[in-house]
Amino acid sequence: MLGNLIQQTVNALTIGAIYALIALGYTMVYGVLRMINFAHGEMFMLGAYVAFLLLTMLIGDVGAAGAIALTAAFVVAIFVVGIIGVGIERVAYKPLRNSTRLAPMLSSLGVSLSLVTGIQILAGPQPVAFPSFFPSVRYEVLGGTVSSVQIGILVAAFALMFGLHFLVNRSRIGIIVRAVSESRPTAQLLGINVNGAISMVFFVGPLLGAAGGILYASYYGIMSPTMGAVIGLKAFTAAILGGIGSIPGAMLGAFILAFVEVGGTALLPVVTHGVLGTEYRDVLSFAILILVLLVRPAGILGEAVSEESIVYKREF
Amino acid sequence: MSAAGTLTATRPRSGRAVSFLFFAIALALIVATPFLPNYYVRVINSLLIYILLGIGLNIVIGYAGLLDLGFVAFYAVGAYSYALLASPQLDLHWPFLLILLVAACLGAVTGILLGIPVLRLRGDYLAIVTLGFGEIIRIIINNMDWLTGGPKGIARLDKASILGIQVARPIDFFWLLLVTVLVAGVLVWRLERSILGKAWAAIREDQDAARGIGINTTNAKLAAFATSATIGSIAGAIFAASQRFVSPESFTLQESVLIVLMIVIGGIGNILGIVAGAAILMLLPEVLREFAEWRILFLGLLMIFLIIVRPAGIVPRSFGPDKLIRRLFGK
Amino acid sequence: MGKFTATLLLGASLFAAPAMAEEATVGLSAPLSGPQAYFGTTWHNGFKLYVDKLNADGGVNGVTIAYEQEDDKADPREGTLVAQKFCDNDKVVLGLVNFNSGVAQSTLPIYEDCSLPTMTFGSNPSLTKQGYKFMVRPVANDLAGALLPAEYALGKLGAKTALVVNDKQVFGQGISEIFAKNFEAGGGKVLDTIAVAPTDVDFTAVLAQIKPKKPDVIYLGAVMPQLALFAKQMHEQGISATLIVPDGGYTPDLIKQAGEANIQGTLVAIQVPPMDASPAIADFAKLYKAKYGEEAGPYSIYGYVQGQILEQVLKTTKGLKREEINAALHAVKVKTAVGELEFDETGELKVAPSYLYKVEGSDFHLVGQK
Amino acid sequence: MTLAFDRLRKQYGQVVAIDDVTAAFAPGLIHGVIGPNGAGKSTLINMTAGSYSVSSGSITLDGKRLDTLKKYQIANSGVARTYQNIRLFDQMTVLENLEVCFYPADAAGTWKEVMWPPYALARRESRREKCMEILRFFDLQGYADCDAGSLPYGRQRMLEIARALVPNPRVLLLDEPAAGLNHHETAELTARLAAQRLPDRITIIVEHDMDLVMSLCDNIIVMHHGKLLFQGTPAEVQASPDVQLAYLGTANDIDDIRAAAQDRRAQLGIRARRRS
Amino acid sequence: MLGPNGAGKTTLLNSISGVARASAGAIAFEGRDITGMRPEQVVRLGITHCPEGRQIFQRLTVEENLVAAHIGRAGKSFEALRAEAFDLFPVLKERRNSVASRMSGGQQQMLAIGRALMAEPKLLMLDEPSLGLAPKIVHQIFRIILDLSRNGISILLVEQNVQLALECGDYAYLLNTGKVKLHGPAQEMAEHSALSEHYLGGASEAVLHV
Repeated sequence: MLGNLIQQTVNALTIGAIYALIALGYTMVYGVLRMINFAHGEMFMLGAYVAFLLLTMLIGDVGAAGAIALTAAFVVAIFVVGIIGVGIERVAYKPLRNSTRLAPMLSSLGVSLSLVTGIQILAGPQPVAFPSFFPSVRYEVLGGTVSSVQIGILVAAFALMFGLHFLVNRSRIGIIVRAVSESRPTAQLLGINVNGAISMVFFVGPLLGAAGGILYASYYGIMSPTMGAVIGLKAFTAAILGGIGSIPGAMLGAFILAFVEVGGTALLPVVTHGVLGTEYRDVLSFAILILVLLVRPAGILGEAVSEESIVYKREF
Repeated sequence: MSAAGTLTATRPRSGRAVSFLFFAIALALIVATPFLPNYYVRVINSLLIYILLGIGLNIVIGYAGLLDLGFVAFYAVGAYSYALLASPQLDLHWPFLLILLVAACLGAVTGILLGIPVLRLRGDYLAIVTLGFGEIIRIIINNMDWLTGGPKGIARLDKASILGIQVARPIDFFWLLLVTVLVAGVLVWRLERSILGKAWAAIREDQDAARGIGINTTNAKLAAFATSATIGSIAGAIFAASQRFVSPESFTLQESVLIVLMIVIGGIGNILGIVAGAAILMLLPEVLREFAEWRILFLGLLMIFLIIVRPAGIVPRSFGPDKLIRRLFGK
Repeated sequence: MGKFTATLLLGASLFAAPAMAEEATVGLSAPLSGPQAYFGTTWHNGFKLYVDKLNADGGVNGVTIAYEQEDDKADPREGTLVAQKFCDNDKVVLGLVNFNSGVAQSTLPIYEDCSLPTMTFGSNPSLTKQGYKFMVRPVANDLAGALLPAEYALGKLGAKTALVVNDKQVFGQGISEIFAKNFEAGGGKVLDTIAVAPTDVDFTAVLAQIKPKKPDVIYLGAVMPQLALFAKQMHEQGISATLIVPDGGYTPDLIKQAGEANIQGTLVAIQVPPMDASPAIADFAKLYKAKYGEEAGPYSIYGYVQGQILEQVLKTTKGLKREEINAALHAVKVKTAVGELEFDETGELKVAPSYLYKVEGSDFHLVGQK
Repeated sequence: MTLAFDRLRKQYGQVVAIDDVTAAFAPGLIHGVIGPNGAGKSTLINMTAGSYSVSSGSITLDGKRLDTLKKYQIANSGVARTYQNIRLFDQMTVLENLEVCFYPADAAGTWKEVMWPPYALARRESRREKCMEILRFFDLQGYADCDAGSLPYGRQRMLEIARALVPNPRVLLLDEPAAGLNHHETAELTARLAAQRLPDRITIIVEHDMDLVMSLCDNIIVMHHGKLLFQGTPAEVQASPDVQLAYLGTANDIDDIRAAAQDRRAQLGIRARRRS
Repeated sequence: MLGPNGAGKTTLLNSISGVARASAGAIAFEGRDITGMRPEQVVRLGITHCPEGRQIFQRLTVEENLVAAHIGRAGKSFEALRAEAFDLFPVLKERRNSVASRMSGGQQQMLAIGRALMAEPKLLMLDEPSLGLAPKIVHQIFRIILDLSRNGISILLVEQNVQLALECGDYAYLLNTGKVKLHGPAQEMAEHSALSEHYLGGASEAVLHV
């Protein structure tokens, strides 16, 4: 029983860490531009593919890649995807910055569709095996099984999240980004380079997403062109649950969602005496999301903006 | 906002030419369809179903300004109404028109039931919650095997017949769909011009000010959800009758997103825009069928291009059916 | 761009070359884009391989075979459009259609309405029970596909308990239900049936549920890449039950994606004989690699076999009308690369071969057949 | 039979925006609310119209509690308002901006309108006629088919007031109606508002333009730091030393600053002189 | 610069700082045409706009607010400027690590001015610094404004508190409905009867000479 509990906790933490890395990208872009970037799931996918491509160029036989080559590919790939993210913003979203709110969102849908299909054409539609960072070693902890890969993912994800926390809360870049996200006009008035700050966000968000993608591909051992769609939706749900626009919210939302999913799988059949099986897990996740939003319409850590204090004109 | 404003000023002369072109193409299609091979009729039928869905969803998105990403749920409600009431699944074989009525009512009820909890939410939060509802409905359908057949779906649906006339061939469905689309289009257009339509517009423009002039925004929004769901449900019932097989695969999130895209690319809040959007998103992939995956890439890039060039859609909101008629026959 | 030019040239050639002798057109429909494209294309390639060979030899009794290949995206709506396209085209006299049972469900009524005979690939048993007169299924259905592994588990492995996992899709759920029935009929006990979402990639939570139940075998009714993911995570979570998977797992990707160490001993049931089972099959494998530059896909051999069936049909048919082809198709009795095939009155194979493989090292080894 | 505030209070966290305001507004009169920025004038309007919740105290109209009602119910009890920042329905035409105010009355007939064109036509005609009348009163008839958002600023102000008048409200709340208007427009506005003075209408104007307030209002309330500082006729208000202080500061403060300012001038060697 | 709400004062400041674009006419600063420059260029030239309603970054700490305004500037180091600001506003030093939204209105106004000083302005434009503040605090703010001026910073002050503004200012403009109605040396303006009419609608001249 205890073993099972530990097992499930570690499982949930691992999934939550990956969700969090992606949710952060959604929430940062939203914080600064009030825009849902539907192409963000594809940054996750691109991370894995770029890393794979680098490995192929680096050592030829990807299957035999060692930890050092992988780490090198990891670092380069996330930066490459970050730059791709900045480029996409310039081409597909910047022209729409003063347009309706729906326009950049749908433009991002177009970007997402193009990227998935582009990769399908270039790399083939079928899933591809992805090498693991370290040999999978299993540890028995009080009856639960924890694999070295899970530990690795947790360490890497938390390191990145800590890095982001440092960047946002301690660095000058972070101050600028937060200033721009709070009020673009005021930031402009103070002579802050608003475009630079937005580019920064579109660099860091995809970078984290790509990191999530590589960790994910390495954890599960495969990647596919459509891998961003499902996990992107989950991460987006997590970001909304935590309160979109809030960085701690995204992380909290991601872990809550992961625990709900794991808990749903483990407990749904037991609690409902088999009436609702594990197949209703996603229903549970969405139901909890809806309940949370009914109580807190702006998510758990989101700032509830009263309608009277801000003039809401048409959204699209 | 200002971008949308400038688009309202369409130059009358080119507008007239465009009107005639639009009208001529539509008329030519309607006249020619009975003589086309069945494959083309099926493509046009599928186009008409999407136009019908677009008309329904547009009420919520275009008129009332609420981003609904779970519209496909209502489509599913309608489709499964037909599948359950006219198939060996429950061994019920109700007449088509009766089922259509039941589907419409069920759609309205689900619309209101889903609407009540979500209407406090705004914008993106509303979007994700409606998306969640859409997914919940799909998952439930996929898992209630005893009723819906689960992933296997329901096969061998009855052939539909209206007052003794069998509706089974693609061309029969073409006429059925054409009439439905026209009736729904006219009614919805009249609804938009009614006092309720004005109230929706007010809510879309400024919800707080709308309350300030005495509009019960909750009721008005529920009315939007209910009408939109009714149309979606009717479209679902006709879809099921023409496909004679339903399965949860037809009601995924992508389907909802596709309809939203159709509306936005075509011209949000405008029935003519929906026709244009549906034509682009449905016909283009069919025309480019040869190119397999390249066609989807092309579609994605075209989407980005169209939205950047015309963020308010191909047909501006102001160029509605009334203007079309005035341009065609008027002074 | 190259494809575009190719299409233009193809169009031009159609106009340029008037049909000299008689020609029979076959409509091919399967997922050619999206995640299942690999199965669709390699299956069709097997068919094209045989037909091209026939045409090169001057056709069958002077009749050459043309084919029109369309993408159904594994989507029922696309499938019906393609079906209608074939129906409308009078030249099409036979359909080689629909990899997915779900798509076949919605296209079969259309083919039936226009009397176009089809060789359907969807393996759901219910397809042949709906009274369609114009279809045959030249491949074992899931009833057969899930019988052999159940017998093997009970008999050879001595398994007493099984746990069934399915992906709540038509194929996965259907075949795992049949396995469970066969397993219980043979005296085994099914401990539990667990459903996962078709989009799931993480099974750790499910596996943690399974672990304390300690089943002897786990039957996983799903498709790739879930099969590989499940196998990998199952091993990592320290579950030692024997994993049995259906035909989707019969691909080198299973071993590559799961990792060789994680997949050892896994059983794969499929209707396909091993590539070295007979000289005819070995021959086919060589030809395929020579023509397409890659190993044959899991269903390529069936495409090839369908070509052989078609050859026999053209030999015995009275004419090239759809009805005549249909009659010949239902009456066909032909020796193919996978053995002698003939259909019963519902269009089902009278004797459907099925095979069971075990993963050993980086290869599949035949451990049973029926 | 009046609009009455009873010990009204509004608090945001620690900040008290309105502090124990009790006042009554009689029908047939135009009431002005003045005071320095941040004194809580707009908050009063927003609470009356239901845009802000009331922290404690009550608002009653003809003895009926308003503060417990929802915003649209308050509007339907006869309270109409304009906003400090104009809030029109920008992408609806001028006429539609007014027409939509008939929704509370006509909503029940929507389906009849959709199904029976002659009825729809008749309803629309009758609505349009009433709206055009109001538009003509504000000299806006020429803009009837323009998008409201495209109107010049001054016309938008007028349109917002016109919209508030459509349901013939019992209480009319105007939040800085003259802000941003030029002299001519302000005069026009003053005249129009004077003409809308009805025996049973309570008009409340929050305004900085003293010309308008002093010439139009029958009764003036002066707010200062969330409290009611003074209430009286325009003449009384102008004569009140308290009011002058609130607007212009106390003698001591000024003396202090004056000293500092002179000190600075002395240091920088500036004399009060005309610059070239 | 004086005038009622909506007179166009804020618009004027916005055109100077480059946030809004002038439809016609030109703006010159130190003999240089700055019409149509982007805000960051204007700031670099030494014009800082301290907007109405303070507009400090509520979610940032005091220190971060100051940093945000200094990033990308040449000239004095942040530490030096911060020290100057802390000298001027000791309360900011006390609360340097608290989140700005927790501070009182007066403290926020001080932060807003302190933040504007991070750009080492030659011209500081203050839009209604007394808005919503208690008289005592207003008083304090104005003394600081005088101090700034003494340190050689030109000040363009938009204010509703006429009396204070005229006492402190050297030269005044009265704006209404987008036009300059009156202008002149502050002390002359204070005696002008038209001014009092604008504020109290025909009040006696005596009001201004309390």
